[in-house]
Formats: sequence, C-alpha cells, structure tokens
Amino acid sequence: MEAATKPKLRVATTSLAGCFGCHMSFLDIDERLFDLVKLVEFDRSPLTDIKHCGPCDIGIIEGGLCNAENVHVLREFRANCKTLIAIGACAVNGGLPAQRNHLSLASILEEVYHAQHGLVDGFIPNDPELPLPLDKVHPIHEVVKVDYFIPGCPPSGDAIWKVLTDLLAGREPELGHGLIHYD
Amino acid sequence: MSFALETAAHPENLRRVAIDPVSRVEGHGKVTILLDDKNKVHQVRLHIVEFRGFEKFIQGRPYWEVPVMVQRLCGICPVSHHLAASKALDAIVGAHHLTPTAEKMRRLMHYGQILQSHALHFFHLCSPDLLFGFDSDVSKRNIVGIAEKHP
Amino acid sequence: MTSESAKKSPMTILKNIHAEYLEPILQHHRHSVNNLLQILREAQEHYGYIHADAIDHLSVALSVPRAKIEGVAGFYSFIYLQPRGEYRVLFSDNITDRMLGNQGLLTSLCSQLWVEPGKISEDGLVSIATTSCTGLCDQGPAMLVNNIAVNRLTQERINAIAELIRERVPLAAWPADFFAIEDNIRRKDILLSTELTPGAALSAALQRSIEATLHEIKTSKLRGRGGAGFSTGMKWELCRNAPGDHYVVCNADEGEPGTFKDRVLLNSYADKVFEGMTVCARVIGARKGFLYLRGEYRYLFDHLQAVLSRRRQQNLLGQGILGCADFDFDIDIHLGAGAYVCGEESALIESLEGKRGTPRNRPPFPVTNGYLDQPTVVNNVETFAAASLIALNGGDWYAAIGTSVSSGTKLLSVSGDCAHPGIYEYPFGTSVAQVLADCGASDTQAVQISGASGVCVAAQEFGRCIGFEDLPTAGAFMVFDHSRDMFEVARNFVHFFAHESCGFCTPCRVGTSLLSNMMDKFSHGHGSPYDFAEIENLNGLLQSMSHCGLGHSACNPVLDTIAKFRPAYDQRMVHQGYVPAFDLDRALSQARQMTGRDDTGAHLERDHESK
Amino acid sequence: MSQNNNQPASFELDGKTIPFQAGQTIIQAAMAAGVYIPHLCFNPEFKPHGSCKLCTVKANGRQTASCTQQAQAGMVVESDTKELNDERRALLQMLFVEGNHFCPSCEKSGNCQLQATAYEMDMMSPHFDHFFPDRPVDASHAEYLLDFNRCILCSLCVRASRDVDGKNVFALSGRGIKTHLIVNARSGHLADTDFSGADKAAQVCPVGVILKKRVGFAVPIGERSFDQQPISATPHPMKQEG
Repeated sequence: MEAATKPKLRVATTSLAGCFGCHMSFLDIDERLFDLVKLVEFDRSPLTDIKHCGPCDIGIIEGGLCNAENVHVLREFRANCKTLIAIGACAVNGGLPAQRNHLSLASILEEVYHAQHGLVDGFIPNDPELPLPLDKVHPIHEVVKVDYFIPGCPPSGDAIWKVLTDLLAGREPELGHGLIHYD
Repeated sequence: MSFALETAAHPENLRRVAIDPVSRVEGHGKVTILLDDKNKVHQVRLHIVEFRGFEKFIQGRPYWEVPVMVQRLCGICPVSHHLAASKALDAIVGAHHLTPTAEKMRRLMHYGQILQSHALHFFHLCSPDLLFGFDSDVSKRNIVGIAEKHP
Repeated sequence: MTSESAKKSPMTILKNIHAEYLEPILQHHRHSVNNLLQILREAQEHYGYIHADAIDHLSVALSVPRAKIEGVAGFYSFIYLQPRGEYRVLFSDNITDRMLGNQGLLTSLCSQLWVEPGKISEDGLVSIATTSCTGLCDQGPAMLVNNIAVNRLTQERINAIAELIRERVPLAAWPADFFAIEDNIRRKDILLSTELTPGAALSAALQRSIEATLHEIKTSKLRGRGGAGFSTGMKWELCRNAPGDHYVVCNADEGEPGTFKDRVLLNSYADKVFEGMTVCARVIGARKGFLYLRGEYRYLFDHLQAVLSRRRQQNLLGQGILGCADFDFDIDIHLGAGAYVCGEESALIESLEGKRGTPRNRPPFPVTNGYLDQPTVVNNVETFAAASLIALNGGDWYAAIGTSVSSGTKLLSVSGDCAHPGIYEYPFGTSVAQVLADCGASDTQAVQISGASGVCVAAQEFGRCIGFEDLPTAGAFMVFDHSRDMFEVARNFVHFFAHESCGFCTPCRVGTSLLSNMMDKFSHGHGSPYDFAEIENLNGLLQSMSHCGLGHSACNPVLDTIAKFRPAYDQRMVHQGYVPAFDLDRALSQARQMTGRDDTGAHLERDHESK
Repeated sequence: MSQNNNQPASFELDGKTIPFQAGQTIIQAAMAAGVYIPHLCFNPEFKPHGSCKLCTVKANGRQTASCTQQAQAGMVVESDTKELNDERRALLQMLFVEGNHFCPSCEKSGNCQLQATAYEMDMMSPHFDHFFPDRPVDASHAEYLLDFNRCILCSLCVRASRDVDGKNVFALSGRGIKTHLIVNARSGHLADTDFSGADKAAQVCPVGVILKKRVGFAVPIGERSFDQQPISATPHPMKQEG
C-alpha cells in the first residue's frame, strides 16, 4: 500500500435488508484493516455512531430493498456518495429475502402475524415508527444507479479487499476464479 | 411475570427523541423515547424494523435446503439458525438420537460462533465505549479510533 | 366404438364424448402426427378448447407422448388448453386498430358482458382479449369471434354483438354484413389487371421445356415478395437440383402488422396463386404442395377449398395435369393458429410438420432440407401469383417493368391516416410520396414500410422509392399523420415482438421482454438517458445474437423512431438521472392496505433522481 | 493456408490452428483441441440445439453459433474477444434475471454450469431488472425433485429423455417469455411419468432443476467441481455432481 499522500477517502457503509454477514466479512480482512484506515476514514456506518451519511467518496451498501426505510437510506447514500458499491447477494440480486417475491405480501403478513400457531389474536403491526414492507424485494440497482458490485453471500474478505484495493488504485475491479462466488 | 408496557397516555404532545439506527451492534433497530417538557421519560420503545418473512417463504422449499436458507437470517449468528433448523430436521427425518460425534460437532460449532461473535462484538463494536467512555467524541468512538489509540 | 365399450364406467363415457368428434378428424388426417396442428385446430372448433381427455385420446391414436401434444398446443395463441368460453372474442390490436379506437370498443363490450379483459365471464359464456394484427387494417377496427373475422367495428355493431352473445345466437345466424370483408382494391397494375384463364399459364409452361420455364422465371428477375427478396429463379433451381421428394409451400401466414395483400389475392385471385404453385411444381418436380394459411383468415378456408376442387375438375390439379401423364400435383391447405414467427420459412415448415413453430438452425436451408427434410420451395402468395403471369407472358415482359434491381410490381396494403385505405399495386421504383398522393393522405408525419420489422420513414424521406435497392417491403404501408405519437407506435410494435417471440433463443426470448419493459418505463414517465443507452445496447445484442429475423428486427421500430422522432422520446425523458422502472409509492399500497396506515411514513416520494 | 492432402483440414481460432474432421462443428473441433468456448445448451453427447447462443463466435466476419456451424478449412474464427465476451455476459445476465437463481441456498451451486460460466465471464451483477417469475417446484417423485425456478430452457433433458432414454418425459410448452418445461403426465407431476433416476435425463441438467433428493450440500464448499477449477479448465464435466 503506497503511503497515504492523498487526503483520506471518506467511506460510508450501511446494511439495508441485509443480515450483516457482509459487514462481518468485511471485518474478516483482519489486520489489513489497519492498512485500509491509513487510506480511508469512515462516515456513517454500523461500525461508527454517525447516523446520517454526509458527502462521501465511496458508499458500500449491503442488503436489498425490503421496506420503505431501506429506500430512504439508499437514496441518501446515492445522493451523498460519488461511488456506490453493492456488496453481497442481497444488494446485487435481491438475495434470500427476494425468495418471497413470488408470494403476495398479504399472505406473508397473514402467515407471520395471524396464522402462526401459538399466536393468540395476533395482528399486523401498524405502529407508524415501523417502515412498511414493499410488495416485492428489489436489488439496489433497480432503484438507484450502482457503480460496482461485489457478489457473494457473503463475499470473502479477500474478495472485498481485492475490489476495494482495485478501486482505490483506480483500476476496474476484477475478481477471477476463486474470488468470484455467488453463494 | 408480565406487566402492561409503559405506554404514554398522550404520545402526541410529547417530545420524541430517536436513536435511528442503533449503531455499533449487529442488526437493525431504532429506539424512540418520548419525554415531556420536564424531560421525564413517558415511553421508550426498541423497534425491530426489519421484516423479511422467512417463516413464509421457506415453505414449499425442499427441507434439506432450509438450514442453508436460514443461515441468512443473521450474519453474526448463522450457525445458531443453521443448527436450529438441523434440529428441526432431526425430528422430520426421525433422527431422534444424535450420534456422539454429531452432538460434539454441533456443540463445537456453537462454541466457535460464540467465540467469534463475542470477540467481534467486544473488540470491534463495544470496546470504544469501554476505552473511551460512553460520552466520548463521536468521531473517534469507533474501531478506527481504537486502532489509532491502541494499535 | 372400441371393444371395451361393454363396461361403460362413467370415465369411459366421458372419454367417448371426445372420441366421437376426434375419430372423424383423425381419419380425415390419416392419423398422421404431421397434421397434429390441424387436428388440434379442428378438435377445438368442435369442443371450444383441447380437453385433457382429448389429449389422452390423441396421444393413443397418434402414438405420440402427451407432452408433445401439450407442447405444440401451448405454443399457438389460438389453441387453448383451458376453457375460453362459448364465444372467444379477440380484438385485433395492431397500431391501426388503436388509431381507429379499438380500446374504447373493447372496454364497452367487456362492460356490457360483465367480463374483465383477458378473463372468462362467470357463466363461461364469453372471453374477451386482444390478438395481433388480423390483416383487416383497411377496414378496422376488427375482431375475431371463434376465429371468424368481423370488420368495421362501431359502437352500434359492438352493442349488437353484445346482444347476440347474450342471446347465444350462433355465429351463422349473425348479420351477414358483419363478416363482409371487402377487397378495397384501389390501384391495379399487371398482377391484378392481367386476365388469366385458369390453366393458361400451365399450358404455356407445358409447351416449353421445364428448363425453359425456369429460364423465364430467372430472366424475369422476380424476387421473393415475402420481404427477404431472395431470387425466385435461383430458389427454384437450387431446389430442383437437390435430390429427394420435392414440395411446394405457399407462405400465406401474412402476420406482419399492416399487411393484407395476400388476403385480397387469396380472396379474388386464388387461381393465379395456385397456378403459380403448380408451375413451380412442374419446374422442381414436386407432387405435393401446401398452402399455409394464417389462422386469422379461417373465413377464406372454404372458398379456397372450392377453388382447389374446381381446379381438380378442370384437370389443373391432381393426376395427369392437362393430360400430362408424368405431372401429378395436389395442394393441401394447412391453417396456422396465431403465431407470427411461422411466417419465417423454416418455422413455417416446423408448423407444417405438426410441431412448435421454432425456426431451424440454418444452414441447411429449406431448398435442400425443408418439409420432412426434403427439398422444399417456400414462396409468398404474391410471388406465386407473379410467377403464373411470367410463365404465361415470359420473363422479359416482367423484367421490363419496375427497376433494374427490382423487376415487376409490388402490392402495397395501405392503411392508417389516409382517405382510401386498401390495395395499391405499383411497379417497383414508385416513391412513397406518390403512394401518399394516390391514397389521399394529408399532413403525413411518417409511414411505416413493411410492418413492425420494416422501416419508419419520415416526411423528408418521402422521395425514397419502394424497391429492394431502397425500401424493401412485404407490402405493409401504414400512414401516420401529425396527430399520432410515434413513440406509442414503436411501443405497440415492441409489445408485438415480445408476444410473438417463439422463445427458442435467449437474446430474443428475454430481450424482447426487456425492451417492452423499457418502453413501458418511458411511457410511465420514468425514462432517463440511462434507459436510452440500455435500449441501444439491447439492440446490438438482439441484432448480432438472435436466431432468426424476428429478433434481428425487434429493435428496428425503436431505433427508427429514436433517430427520426427524437422529441417523442425527449418529452418522456423527464429525468436526467436513473429512476426506477416501477412506482415506489404504489409498491407500498399492499402494506398500507394490510396495516390500514396512511401516515406520511407509509408513503414514498414517487420519483427521486439519482445522479 | 494451403492444405496439403496428408495434413488434416483445419481452421484458425483466435490465432490457434484447430484441426477438424469432416462434419465436425466449430465447438466440437475446438473442444477436441482443448480450446474452451462458453456454452450451456451444448453437450457433446447430444445433437446440437443452438438456443442459448453463449457459444456464438465470429466466423469469417459473420456471427454464428459455433455449436451448429460446420467447421470449414481455412475459416478464420474469433471467440475470445471483448465484444463477444461482453455479449455473452449480457446473455448470462438475461438468464439470471429471467428465472429465480438464488445461489446461496441452491444445492447445485459449485456444480452449476450457469454459475460457473458466469464466473468465467466475470459477471459481477445481473444488470437488468429481475422478472422474479412464479414457478412451481415438483416434489412428487420419490427420489427426484424438479425446481423449475432455475430452468434455462436448454432442452438437454428433453433431448436426453427422447434420444437416449426413449421416454419423452420432458418437453417444452408455451411460447416466448412464457416458454416452460412440462412433463409427460396428465397430472403434470413427475411421479406420474415413467422417469427414473437411472435415466440419462436425470444427469444432464446443467443447472439445479432435476435434483436427486436428500443428497444436496453433501459435497463441502471448496471441493465441488467448479471450486477446484474453472469451467474453462475442465475438458467437459463428464461426471455430474449431485
């Protein structure tokens, strides 16, 4: 890693309808994290306490769009980040949550909140604080323009590292056999 | 022991403070606090905002696929969900008595995950509070701050 | 009745209902699996749809797996595996029908008969849906009722039809003028005006040697009128020289939107067409011919059978034609069942063989490996009609007409915004402006030449000429005046291609649906320059990777209208940056309904640009 | 290149000389010479189909499917070019958005040719908007499961069942984007056909539609056929995993 002559790039990350597996995999880069922090500083992220994404160079989005809140956050990222990276199957193609797309949202809510055995007079939560689910789960490139993708569920720490270092060096990211995985 | 949740009588004229999202934790949550003008707290809620519907869409899938599907419920505790599903499958396929090796294997997997998730949570997410204090400077109160101060 | 009829369990009684109407159909088609499509079509005319029991019966009778029968039945739009009602109404939905207001009439009929578009009424009486161009653009809006064509739809006629259906009046008892399809011939030239007493061309051909007749066809420089323009002489010669049993096939699929010239030729000049086929049979040494007639022209079927039987009596078909011992040739009519792709010659042959109409891998071409893998000439209706005149009057006469590259004349089916829609026959080399003047078009914004897969010509290009060297055409000539939205024209055509794609190859199967979605995205006001680039990339892929012409030309209407009518797109490009194709707020409607919420948190801004 | 009579006829593929016997297609000759051309609906054991178009090459300047194009002496063929690989990647993206391909929970992952070919073509994203179709799962058969969500309409099962097993268990029905696989039974269930696990048709599915029950995920990640080497390296995945 060349010495940090350039000003640090500002990176923000978030997990929309993800499970945080990609963020955990990101932390799997282990000691290389220290090399990375020489080059970047973190804005909003589950790893920091910054609650809203300010102007950034890179936005890393884990998770697809399951509810209205996810859309707000994604739009905030797109508005503030020069480059947007979709990380993980959920962000790239909807991932596991998108397996509900062939079902009607009504049948899902009924099943989870009404029909479940052991639930006495259950009801579908309507607290205004809760974001409403979309009728279908969408990968993020179907709602905003996305610049790069890191497939995988989760992508390995090495794959994430390879793409980030490619980008930081201004190269088109390439994974190649062994690093590119969709599962 | 169950008690009525403290719910504000007239939430509309109370002041709302939200911690949105709850950060340095694995998962999606939001905390809302309703206070009156004398800063007395009337209502606190932790809202679990993420609804995906795994309960429904795993139905109709081959049963040997489910353990692999439910891993994706949580990125830091996939093993627990995987093994819970495996336990359910034991009943389905009639494997009521686990072989000793199988049981040891499952216990080992659980311990492995506990180790990994605790270490991760403790060092990456929680340590800034302990080393810098809960009210320390926000911009430093994260893993990067820790890395700089305590390499 | 079969031997086990002794024990009549309810199941076997049920099965006999189907056996009753299926057995005569199977006899008529000699239990040949090659006639599977004709058997299915006739079975449906009896029963209304193909019942699972009928499939079982056919599977045994033809000794073919029922999956094959289901596979073929599932391919064709007019063959149904589920009940579609006693009256199956299909509104023709070509852009010309829309310009004449078919949408309003469809909604009116649906409300009068309490049925939703695309669905069947509760009592199983009627289903109403749309279908691709039915070839009645000069007298639209049109519809098919149980595959029989009804033209000149007006609110009165729709009201009458609603009444007739409610009263369950059989089609035969409907007013005759509902089915009076006119020719609308506006301008005749050599093909439509030259008299041909049946057999004259044949006897002229028989006086010459076979090679001499072939020579006449070649010197006439006649080229295929189906649109591809392959030299007819060369095609016949290649086929003649190929070993095997030879077949002559007349392509009367005429599925290209805006094309109805074959309808007129078959209605009033059938003798010329069949004579041309018989001349071809003489040249290539064929004993068997087929007329592949599109399912939408079912109403012409009996008339054409009558012409064929008359010609047999006149010894112009059948054994020993005109006393020539070695010249036997006869023609069977096969009806299509609603699949535009079967206009492609190898897909047509697949359909003739009772299969799904997917184009073959080429080479080899039909001239050497066609019907039943034997040498086959597939020519358009107009090509055979012209060939009959050439056999009569010789090639030089024909070559002198038109231009050096495109000899002879071309029938144009003119429709859209013009005073006199109908059939205009011109020598090649005639300008678009000339045609517009003759058909009484005014304030013309554009003309779509050769249908959806053809070329969109704008005002400044009206000087261009019809001909293979400039504007090749299969005959469609749709006129649009300045009140028309050229974006909607292109969108109609793109939906047509997505509906008609055979689904064989990935780029076209998926690409045409992606293209339709992109055009709908523009139409719903979500368009941005990003989508423009997407359409252009998709076109490159379709043109270079598609298996047949349908995929190659699916993007033509979009690219032509982008190039020549950019404002129609720009006005829809309300966004500079990418926006989603779907309406995000509507995506929350189900959740709002389930939770009864309508607070601000329950909504999302419709469109939010992203840089 | 002049052909003297004792040397076998050959054509040029990306600068390499590929010998071929008469009647061979470009892909057959290339495969015999160990040169990989991406393909999905081609399988050397069956008649070429030519529907997926992954194997499209430029032969003497004209793009054509190399599985149906006969090899000709002196032909100049381009395959591994940027333009063709970009188009192949777009075709793969089309296949991924047309069906429901959830690799994380799919037992065929690691042995799936669609996935392995997408890896080979560096497909990092599906790019297009997903169709998310509603497709059935048929678990009626005692030993075999059919998950139509992953069907890419390559017809290998149709050809195997017709030409090798002589059973015609599978066929395609519908048209255009509604084209779908059906089985030879009135009920539409595999259990009511004469399909058996020993059929050739049970082993040829390049993706995860026709699966033996209860053996999924047996081979650990890292040891599956395409974990060890990319699809371009294996001569042809003769032994079918899973």
